[in-house]
Amino acid sequence: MPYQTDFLLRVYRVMKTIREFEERCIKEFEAGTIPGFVHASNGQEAVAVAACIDLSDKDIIGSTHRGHGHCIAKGCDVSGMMQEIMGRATGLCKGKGGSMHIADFDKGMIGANAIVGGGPPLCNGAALGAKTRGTKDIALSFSGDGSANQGTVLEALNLAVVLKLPHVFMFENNGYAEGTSANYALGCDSLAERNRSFGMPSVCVDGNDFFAVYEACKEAIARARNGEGPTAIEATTVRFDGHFIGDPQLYRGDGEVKAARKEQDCLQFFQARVLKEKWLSQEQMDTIDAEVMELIEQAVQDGLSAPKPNPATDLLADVYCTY
Amino acid sequence: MPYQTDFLLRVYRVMKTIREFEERCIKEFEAGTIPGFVHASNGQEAVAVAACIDLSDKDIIGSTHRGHGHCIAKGCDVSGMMQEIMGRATGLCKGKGGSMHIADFDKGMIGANAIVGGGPPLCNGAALGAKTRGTKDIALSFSGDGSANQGTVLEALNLAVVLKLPHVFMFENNGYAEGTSANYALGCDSLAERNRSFGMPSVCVDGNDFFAVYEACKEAIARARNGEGPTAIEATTVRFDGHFIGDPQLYRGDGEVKAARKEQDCLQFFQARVLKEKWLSQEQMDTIDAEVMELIEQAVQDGLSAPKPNPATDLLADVYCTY
Amino acid sequence: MNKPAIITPVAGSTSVKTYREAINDALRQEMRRDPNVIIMGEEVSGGAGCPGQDDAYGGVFGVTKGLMPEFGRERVIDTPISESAIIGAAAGAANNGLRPVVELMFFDFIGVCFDQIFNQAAKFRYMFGGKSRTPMVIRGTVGAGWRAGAQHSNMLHPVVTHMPGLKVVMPSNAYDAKGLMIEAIRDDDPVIFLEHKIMYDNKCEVPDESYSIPFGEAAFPRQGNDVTIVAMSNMVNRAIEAADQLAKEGIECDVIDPRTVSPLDDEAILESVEVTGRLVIVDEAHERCSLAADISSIVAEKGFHSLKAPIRKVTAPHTPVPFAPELEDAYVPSVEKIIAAVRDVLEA
Amino acid sequence: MNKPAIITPVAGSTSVKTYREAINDALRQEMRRDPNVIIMGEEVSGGAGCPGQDDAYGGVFGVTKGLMPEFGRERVIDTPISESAIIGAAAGAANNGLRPVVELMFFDFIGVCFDQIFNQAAKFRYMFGGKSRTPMVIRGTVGAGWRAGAQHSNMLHPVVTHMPGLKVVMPSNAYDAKGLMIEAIRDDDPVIFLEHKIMYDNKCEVPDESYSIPFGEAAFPRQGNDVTIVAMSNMVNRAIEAADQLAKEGIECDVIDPRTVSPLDDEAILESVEVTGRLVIVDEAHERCSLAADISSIVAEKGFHSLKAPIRKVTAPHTPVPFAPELEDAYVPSVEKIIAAVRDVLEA
Ligand SMILES: Cc1ncc(C[n+]2csc(CCOP(=O)(O)OP(=O)(O)O)c2C)c(N)n1
Ligand SMILES: Cc1ncc(C[n+]2csc(CCOP(=O)(O)OP(=O)(O)O)c2C)c(N)n1
Ligand SMILES: [Mg+2]
Ligand SMILES: [Mg+2]
Repeated sequence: MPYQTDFLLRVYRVMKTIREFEERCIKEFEAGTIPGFVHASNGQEAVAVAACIDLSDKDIIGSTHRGHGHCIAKGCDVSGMMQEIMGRATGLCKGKGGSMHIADFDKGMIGANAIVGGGPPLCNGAALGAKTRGTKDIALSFSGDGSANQGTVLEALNLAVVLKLPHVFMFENNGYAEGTSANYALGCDSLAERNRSFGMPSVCVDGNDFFAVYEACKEAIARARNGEGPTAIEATTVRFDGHFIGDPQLYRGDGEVKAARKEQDCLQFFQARVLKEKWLSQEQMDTIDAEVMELIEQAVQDGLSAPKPNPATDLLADVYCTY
Repeated sequence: MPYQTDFLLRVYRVMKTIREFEERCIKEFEAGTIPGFVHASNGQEAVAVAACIDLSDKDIIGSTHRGHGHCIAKGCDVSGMMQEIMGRATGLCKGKGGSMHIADFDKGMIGANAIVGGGPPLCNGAALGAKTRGTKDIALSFSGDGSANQGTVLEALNLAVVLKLPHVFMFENNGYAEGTSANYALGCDSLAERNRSFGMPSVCVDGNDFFAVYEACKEAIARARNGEGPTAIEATTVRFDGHFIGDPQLYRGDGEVKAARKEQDCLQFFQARVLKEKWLSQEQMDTIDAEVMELIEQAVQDGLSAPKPNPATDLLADVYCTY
Repeated sequence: MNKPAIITPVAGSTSVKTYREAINDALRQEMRRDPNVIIMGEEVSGGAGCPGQDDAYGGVFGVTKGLMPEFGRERVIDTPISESAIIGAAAGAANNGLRPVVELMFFDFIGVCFDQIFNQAAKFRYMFGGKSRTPMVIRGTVGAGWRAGAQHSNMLHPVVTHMPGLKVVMPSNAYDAKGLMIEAIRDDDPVIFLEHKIMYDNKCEVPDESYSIPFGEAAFPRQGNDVTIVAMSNMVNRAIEAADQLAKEGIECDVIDPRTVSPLDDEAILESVEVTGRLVIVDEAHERCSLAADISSIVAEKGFHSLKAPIRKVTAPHTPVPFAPELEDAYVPSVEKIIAAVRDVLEA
Repeated sequence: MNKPAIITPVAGSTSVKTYREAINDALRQEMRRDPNVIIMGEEVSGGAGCPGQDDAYGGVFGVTKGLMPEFGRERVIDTPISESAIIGAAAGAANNGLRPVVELMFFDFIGVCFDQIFNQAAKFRYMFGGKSRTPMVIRGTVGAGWRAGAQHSNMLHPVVTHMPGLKVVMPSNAYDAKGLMIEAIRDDDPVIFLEHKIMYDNKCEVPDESYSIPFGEAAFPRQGNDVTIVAMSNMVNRAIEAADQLAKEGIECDVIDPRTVSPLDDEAILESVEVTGRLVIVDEAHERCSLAADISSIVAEKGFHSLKAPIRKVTAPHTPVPFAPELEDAYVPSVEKIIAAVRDVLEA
C-alpha cells in the first residue's frame, strides 16, 4: 500500500474539515452572522491539502482571498479562524483581518491576501529567508487562474528562477476569475507551458484528484528542499460556489454547478479511491465525519459567543511594533 | 533586386543619422552642453530603423529611456530633438521633457519613457484606439532585455493577445540592463520562447542585420494591419556605449566594446551588404554621409543658440488642458 | 450668506435615482453621444468567455450594468486582472482618439498600477510641452463601512490630489455624481472619479437629461454663520446630519462640499470662514498629509486673520481599516465626532 | 530657547564623511553586526553575470559600493528589474527572519511596487492582530536638481507619510543619515529611508563608531525666537542658509529638522511656535496634501493660540518636475523664497 493509513486518515480529515467549514460559512453568512464578504473554497479541497499536508510549521505558505482551505490545510485552528471571520477579539487576527486577511505565523501561514497577485512576491521572500539562513524550509504560494495575469505574479516567477529560490508556485485553475473565464483572460494555450517558459519545471495536474496533486507537490517540494529551485504546478479544479457567497453566478452554464458537484467532487473521488483500493473503510471515514461536524459546530459556537473587539483599547493598537 | 534603391538610401540615411546623432550627443555631453544624463543607442540603429521605416505618421511607437534612435527612425526632427535634449524652449517638448521624455505626436511618437516597462501598456492603448476607431494603423513598442522582466510588460503581452491588438512588441536585447547581464536577469533560456508562450507569434532575429529585423517586422506589421493580433520580436544587438554617457562600464569584458564596434557594427554590415549586392554605391552613401554630418552640425548649432525656457511664463504652463 | 445649494439647475424632467443609477445614466448618455467613449475594466460587463449570461455583473457594484448589451464588447471591454495594463491601455487609447472610462473595482488597487496613473498619464501633457491630451476617467470605489477589510476600504484621495496633472472628483450624492461624470468624460485631462461604495443606494432627484457640473465649484448643502464645515464624499452626508442636529440648538453650520478636490474651490471655503471665523474639516482619509490637512493649511495661510478658533480636523486615525464592525465604525468619522468638533471650535 | 543641535553626541573618533559614505558606513557596520541584514536591489553590486568586474556600481549612486565584496552575493543581491517582486521579496524575507535593506534606485519607482509597500508590508502587523513583524528598510533617492526629468525627480514623502504602518526618514546631513540608518535597520517596522540625490557629496564630521538616532526626535540646526522654520531633507540646508542670511539683519530663526516625518516630533514644532508665534514650512514636495500642509494643520489645531501670523508654506508648485535647468531651479524652493516667506510672516 503506497500510502500510510494514518496519512490517508489525516488527508481525509483535513479535506472534510475544509468542506464542512466552507459549507457552514455559507450558512452562517446567509444567517447574517458573518460580516463583509467571503470567498468559499469548497470544491478545491484536494489542492489545498495536497500542497500543505507534507509541510512543517516552519515551511511558509502565502494564500489568496479564497484562503480558508489553505489555512486549515496548513494547520490553523478552525475555531480561531471562525472567530476571525466573525470579527471577534479572540480571532486569529483579533478580528482586525477578517476572512481575506487570516494569518497564523506560528503555523507558517503568512496571510490570505485581498490583493490578487499579492502573495507570490512575498513567498519569494519567505523562500529567500529560508535559503539565506540555510534552513531546508520552503515556501509555497497559491495563485488562481486570474491572478496568473497579474504582473506581480509574473515578476515573481522570474525572480524565483534567477535567485533559485525554494518556492513552489501552486496555480489553482478553477476556470473562473469572478465572472471571467480563464479561457478568455489567459491569452496562452497552456498556463503550465507559460510558467515553464520562465525557466522552471512546470506541470498541469487534475486538481480534483488528490493523489495527482500530491505526487506533483511531493516532487516540487523535494526539489525546493534540495536547493534545486522553484517549480510551478497548475491544478485544474472546480469552484462549487460563487466568487463570493451570495454571487448569483449568472455567468455559469445551466446546471454547471450541480453537475460539477456531482461529477467533479474531489472529496467523493478521494473516498471512492480509498474504498476501491481498500486503503480506508467507510467506518473510519464516518467516524471522522462525525468528529469534523462536531469540530465545526464548536467553532461556530465559539465564534458566536466570542467577545467583540473594544474600540477604546483595540482600534489604535498594533499599527507598529514600536512607537 | 529585392529592395528599391530609394528605400535602401532612406534606410542608410536614417541609420547614419542616428549613429552620428548619438556620437555627437556623447561629445556634447562631455563638453557640458547637455544637462542631466543621456542614454545613447549607437550600435542599435538597425533595430530602430527596421521597426519604423514602414510605419506612417498615424502608426504609433512607444519608446524607452534609450529613445533617440526610435525618435529619428519615426521621423522626429533632429534639430528639435537636440534642442530638447539641451533643454531649450524651442525643443520638441519645449525643454520640459529632455532626453528621456521626447515625444512628437504629429509623428506618431508618443514618448520615450523613463520608467522601464512604461511603454508597452501604453502602446496596447494606442493599438486599441486604432482598432476601435477601425483604422488600419498599428502600434509598436520598444523594450529592452531588462524591461522584459517588468510586470507591466508581461501584463501587456497577455492583454494584447486577449484583445487581439495590432501591436508589435520589439525587444531590443543588447545583453545588458545597466550593469546586469541579460543572462543573469532573464531566468528563461529564450526570451522569444517566453514571449511566444503568452500566445503570440514570436521570433528572435539578429538585430545587427537590418534585413533580418526588417523582414521580421514586415511580417509582424502586416499581421497587425490585417487584424491578426500582436507579434513579439527579440532582436539581439549591441550597446556601443555605456548605460548612460560617462558610464565607466567596469562590468564589460576587456576589449569587449572595441571588438563589438569592429565586428558587430550594424551600419558596417549594411554597407558591406548593399555594396556586395551592388544595391548601392559607395558614392551614394558618401553623399548621404556628408549631408548627415551637416544636418547634425546644424542641429547642434540650433540647440546651442536656441532660447532657454522662461520660468515666469513656462514653469506653471501646460499641466492641464483646462484649469 | 445666501449661496445656491446646487450650482446648475437643469430644465426638463427629473426622477429619483440612486448614486449607482446616476453614474450609469451619465455613462450611457455620453456613450450615445460620443462613439469614442469606451469602458474598460474587470467585470465591467462580466461573463466574458463564460457559458452563462453576458453582462453577468455590469461591474461588481452594478454601475456599468446594461452598457455592454447596448454598446457591445468593442466598447465595454472586460479585461484580465492586470491593472497596470488596463490603466496603460486607457492612457494610450486616450492619446490615440478615444475617451476611455476605466474602472478600478476598488481604488485600493492603484497599488499595482500607480505608475501608469501618476507618472505616466498625469505627466504627459507637461513633460511633452503641452502637445498631448489624455482624456480619460479612472473610476474607483473608495471608503470604509463595508466590512471589506484593510485592503479594500481605503480613501486614498490625498495621494492622487497631491499629484499634478490629475483632477480628482468626489461626489457626495447622485445629482452631483451624474453631472460630474459627464463633465469628467468631456474633460481633456485624466480625471480620478471616486465613488464611495456605501453611497451606491443613496437616492435623490436627478435630471433625466444630460447635464454637467463644472469642476472647482463647491456646493453648499447647508448654510449658516457660526461654523464652517468642509467635507467630501460620504462625509458630506454626515456633516449635513451634524449640522441639522446642531441647528436644533440654534448653532448654524455652513456645510461646504467641494465636490472636486483637485481643482479645489478654496475661494468658497475662505469666504465662508471670513464670516464664521471657525472651521471644521471632515475627511475619511488618514490624518497625515490628508485633504483635511491641506484645506486647513490653505485657510491658515490665506484666511488666518478671519480665524477666531483653532482649525479642527475630524479624520480617520493613523491605522489601517479594521475588519470587525465595532472597530470599523469607530474608525470612520462619526456624526458625534463632527458635532463635538463644532462645539470645540465654538468654545475655543 | 536652548536645545541641543544634535540629540545624541557619540564618544570616540570622528572623521569627515559624505552623506554617501555615512550611509555606506551604517550598512557595513550593521551587516557585520547582524548576519540577517541583507541588501537587495538593482545594481546594488552591479556586474551580475557580466564578463567584467563585480561590484561594478555598488548602486548607481555608489552607496552600497564595497559591500558585495565583503559580504558576498548571498547578502548583497542584484535583482532583475521587477520592483514589485523586489519589495515583496524583502517584505516576505522580513517576515521570515531577515532584515532586508532594499534599494529603489529612484523612489519614483514606487509607482510599479506601491501595493507591496502600503497595502502589504505596512499593513501586516495591524491586519494580523499584532502577530507579525516586518523589519525592512526601503532606501530610495528623491528630489530635483539633477536634471533627471519628471519621472526621476519626485519627493513623494507625503504619499508614504500618509500611510499607517510606515515610518519615514528624511536625513538632511551625513551625521543624521548614519545614525538614522542604523536605527532604521534595527527597527522592527517597515521604514522608508529617503536620500536626496543632490546631497550625496555633502560632508560633515561623522563618528566612526556605530550609533543610532531615535525616530521622532527633531534636530535644531539654528535657534532663534523670531520665526520658526520647519524643513526636511535638503530643504533643511536651504533653511539654514536663509536663517544665516537673516541673522545678519538680526532676524533670528528657529530652524527645525524633524529628521523623521513619520513619526513626527510635533512637540518640538509646537514648543518653538509658542515662542516665535510665526511659522514657515519648507517642503520640496508639491503643495497639495504635502508635509508642509500636514505640519501647518497640526499647528493651526494645537498651536493656534500662539500664532501671531499666517502660516506660510514654501513648496514646489503643482507641476511635474521640468527638465530644463532654468525651470527646475525655479521649481525647487529657493533660499530667496524662504527669506521672503520669513519677512512675510514677520510683517503680517
Ligand atoms: C489587484 C486586484 N485586482 C482585482 C481584485 C478583485 N478580485 C478579487 S478576486 C478576483 C478574481 C481572482 O480570480 P482567481 O485568481 O482565478 O482566483 P479565484 O477567485 O478563482 O479563487 C478579482 C478580480 C483584487 N482583489 N485585487
Ligand atoms: C521601473 C524602473 N526601474 C528601474 C529603472 C532604472 N533603469 C533605467 S534603464 C535600466 C536598464 C534597462 O535595461 P534594458 O531594458 O535592457 O534597456 P537598455 O538600457 O539595455 O536599453 C534601469 C534598471 C527605471 N528607469 N525604471
Ligand atoms: Mg479562478
Ligand atoms: Mg538591455
